[in-house]
Amino acid sequence: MARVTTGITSSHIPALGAAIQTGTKGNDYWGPVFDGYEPIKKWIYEPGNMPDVIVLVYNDHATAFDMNVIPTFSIGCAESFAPADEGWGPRPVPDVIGHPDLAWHIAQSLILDDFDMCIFNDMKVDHGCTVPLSMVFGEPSEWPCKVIPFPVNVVTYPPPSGRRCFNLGDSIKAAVESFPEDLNVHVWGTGGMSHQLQGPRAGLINKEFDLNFIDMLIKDPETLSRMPHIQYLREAGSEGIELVMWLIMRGALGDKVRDLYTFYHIPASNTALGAMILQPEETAGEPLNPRVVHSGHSLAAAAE
Amino acid sequence: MARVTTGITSSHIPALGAAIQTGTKGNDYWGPVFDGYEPIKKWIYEPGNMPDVIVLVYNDHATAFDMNVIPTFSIGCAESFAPADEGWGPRPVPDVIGHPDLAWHIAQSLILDDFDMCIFNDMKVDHGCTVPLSMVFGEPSEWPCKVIPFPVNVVTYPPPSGRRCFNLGDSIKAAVESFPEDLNVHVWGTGGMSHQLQGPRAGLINKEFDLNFIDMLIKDPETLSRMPHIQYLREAGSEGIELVMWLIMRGALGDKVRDLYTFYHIPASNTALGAMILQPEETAGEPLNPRVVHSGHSLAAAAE
Amino acid sequence: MSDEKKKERIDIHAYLAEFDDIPGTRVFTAQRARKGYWLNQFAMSLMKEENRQKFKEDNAAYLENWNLTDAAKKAVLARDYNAMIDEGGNVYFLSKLFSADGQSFQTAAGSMTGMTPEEYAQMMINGGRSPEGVRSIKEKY
Amino acid sequence: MSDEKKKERIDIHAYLAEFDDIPGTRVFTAQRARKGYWLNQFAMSLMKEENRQKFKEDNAAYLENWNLTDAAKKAVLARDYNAMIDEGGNVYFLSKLFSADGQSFQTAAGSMTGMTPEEYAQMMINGGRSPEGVRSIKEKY
Ligand SMILES: [Fe+3]
Ligand SMILES: [Fe+3]
Repeated sequence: MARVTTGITSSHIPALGAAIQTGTKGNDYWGPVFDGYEPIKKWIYEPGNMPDVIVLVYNDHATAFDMNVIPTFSIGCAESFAPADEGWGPRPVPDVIGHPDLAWHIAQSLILDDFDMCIFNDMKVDHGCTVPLSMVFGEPSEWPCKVIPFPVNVVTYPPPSGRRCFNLGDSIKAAVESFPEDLNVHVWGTGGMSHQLQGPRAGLINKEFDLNFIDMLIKDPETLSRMPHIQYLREAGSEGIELVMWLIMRGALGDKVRDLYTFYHIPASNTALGAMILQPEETAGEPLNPRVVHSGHSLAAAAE
Repeated sequence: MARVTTGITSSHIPALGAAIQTGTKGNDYWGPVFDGYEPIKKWIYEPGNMPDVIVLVYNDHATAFDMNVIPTFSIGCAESFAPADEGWGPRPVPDVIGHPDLAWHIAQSLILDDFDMCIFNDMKVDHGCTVPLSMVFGEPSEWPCKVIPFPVNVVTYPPPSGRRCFNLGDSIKAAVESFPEDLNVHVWGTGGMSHQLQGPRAGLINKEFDLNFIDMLIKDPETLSRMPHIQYLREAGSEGIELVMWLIMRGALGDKVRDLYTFYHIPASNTALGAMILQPEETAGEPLNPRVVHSGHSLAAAAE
Repeated sequence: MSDEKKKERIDIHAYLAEFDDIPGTRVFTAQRARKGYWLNQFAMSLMKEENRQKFKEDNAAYLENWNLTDAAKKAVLARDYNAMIDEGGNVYFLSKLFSADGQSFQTAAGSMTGMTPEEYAQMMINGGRSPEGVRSIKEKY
Repeated sequence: MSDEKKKERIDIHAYLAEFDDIPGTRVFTAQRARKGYWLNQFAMSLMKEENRQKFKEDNAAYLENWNLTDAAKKAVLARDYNAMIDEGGNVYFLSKLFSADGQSFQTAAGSMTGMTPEEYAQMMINGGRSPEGVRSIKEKY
């Protein structure tokens, strides 16, 4: 039987990809960000931790989908997915290799569970999908595991509610558990944390909101999932709405989780960045040491 | 305030379009079918009955959507939709003119109501959408009202459950009622009735199933909506699954309805054909006379 | 957790397994959809007049553009719709093929039953195929 | 009817109205999406290298291929992102434009705030814009 062993959250900021590409990831600005991911990278390459398959929840940033097709929940069921050209040429990273057996199984199961999925078989993936892979796996010539891209609309309003996302996660969990093959499955929730990329309010960061979100995600996702969209918009900036996707990951982990690692950094370009490793309590491993890392201005402010 | 005043069901058999196109709709074979629609045509052109907008629920028959995109519930929000070329050139019928204001309103409302819609803005419509229009409106140079195409996946398994469809109808009703403009809105459920287009079992027709379906649709849709897919497949043929779309229409009419007209005919090409006018009881008009028409073999068998 | 989460779930394996119990019927599940991917995409290509022309000029040559199994190619060339469906074809996709051939849904559907077109048409006029005995292989009803 | 049907529904008018209460922010609702349809589709076209080349050769000529309002054209030519967003543009679509220009998300976002790129970058390093006072126009908190 397949199991969801781990949830990972990660921002998917395009500038992180650019930092890798331009060889600036060790500089003063980007160094602390990549340092904060180092424990995740180390952890995932340890024996037993490498997933067979990642269900990678992200939003397409007007890349595979334009104004002509706006699917709420999608799942990529193809053999592979090439990186998209988002205006500066495709990211020079390996193709994402899918897991059609598991992907179709999840798609079918979710539809039986009253989620109105949109299945895609020919789809390019953007930074939302590939930047988290780069941050966690570095720069291998091919990704070390299979990936099922799971795009969620958070661009055109209304996106799905936090509640709907949380329940979807629970159904993903059930779907994975009914897959007969013995697979270590991760669910990754990407995007966030607080940021706004548009208008005179661009640059908004809300550290209190973000840290509370992390806390509630671990301890009380049930309540967190009931937060209305307007609160994300007011508190976490217009693009902070991406955080609803973290609730899909969280829903897939069951009632109680252990937080193995939490990294929080301000700023990465326009954004407050969060990256976590969570595991279902019954099967959780040991927390990393240190268990919580803050850096950038988030650290400075904490030290005040 | 807009209201769902009427539900219409109709088969959408491509051969009906062909009969119109080849001028054979008056012959011995097709005459009774077109005769059976005559009362609907007459009724809809009577004062007060012409809708401003039809939400036309149908399935795309591998036309706008191929194996690369399989959306469970879609809604067309564009200004217009051209007839598709399904292999023999586009049907020579007018473009379908949309109602973007209402369509987007419904799309947004349904997403807030936890339906994971896929919005389309550039979409061709196939016989599933245009044949019912031809059957009810005849051959005008333009369609007499606006149409919001609402494709539902019933081709790749699993389609949505009857229950999910019924609940969707209820949410469409609520969405229409929260639209401020005063509009007469119809919801049409198309497809069916019993038929199978494939394999050694092709040609299956189940009159008892169909007549019971019609009866339950009027009187007890709640129970009917719980019928599992396998029962449609066994009893109504592999393409009889299209009938789940009638439950969307029925869900949009509220608890109690009056059946103004029911037409049932065996066979139209491979298919048992059903066409009905239903209205919410509180605002229902007078039933037509005759209220129920059977023809073709369905009549012969009834007379036995 | 939440009420919604306590919902009873349908067992997908049982759900899918039942489909194999219907005589003379192939339900278009993921498994079939995947098997028939290129066959169905080939059929979709016939929605364009220029492709239909190319296909008509030389069926076999046109099929070389698609990643088809030999069995699928053979089935298309023979217009053997049962065999195409065995190869993962779906009738709505394949309808682009018989439409391009100028054939009706009735002729195509009838061709899968082993009956002549006239016999099939007459069966339909007589009320169609009865569901009696063809609902379930196991239960024979 | 069913339990599911008794669910409390969100009032969509109230839901949408609240979005206008956030200072300096345009939420990408249906209304904006419809207004910006061609502007956003223009931006999407820049995902192809050949289109980027054509666009670079002659911005104004390229824009004639798209059904843009004069205001939208003017905004694109001036790279005025606030004006583009007023015309229904969305930042993820428009990112294809500033990416084609070789500009980063930070430069583009900063350009909408009235700050210089240096000032904006420094604000971010200092912890970003505080939400204090910019959560709600009406409630001023
Ligand atoms: Fe993002
Ligand atoms: Fe149909």
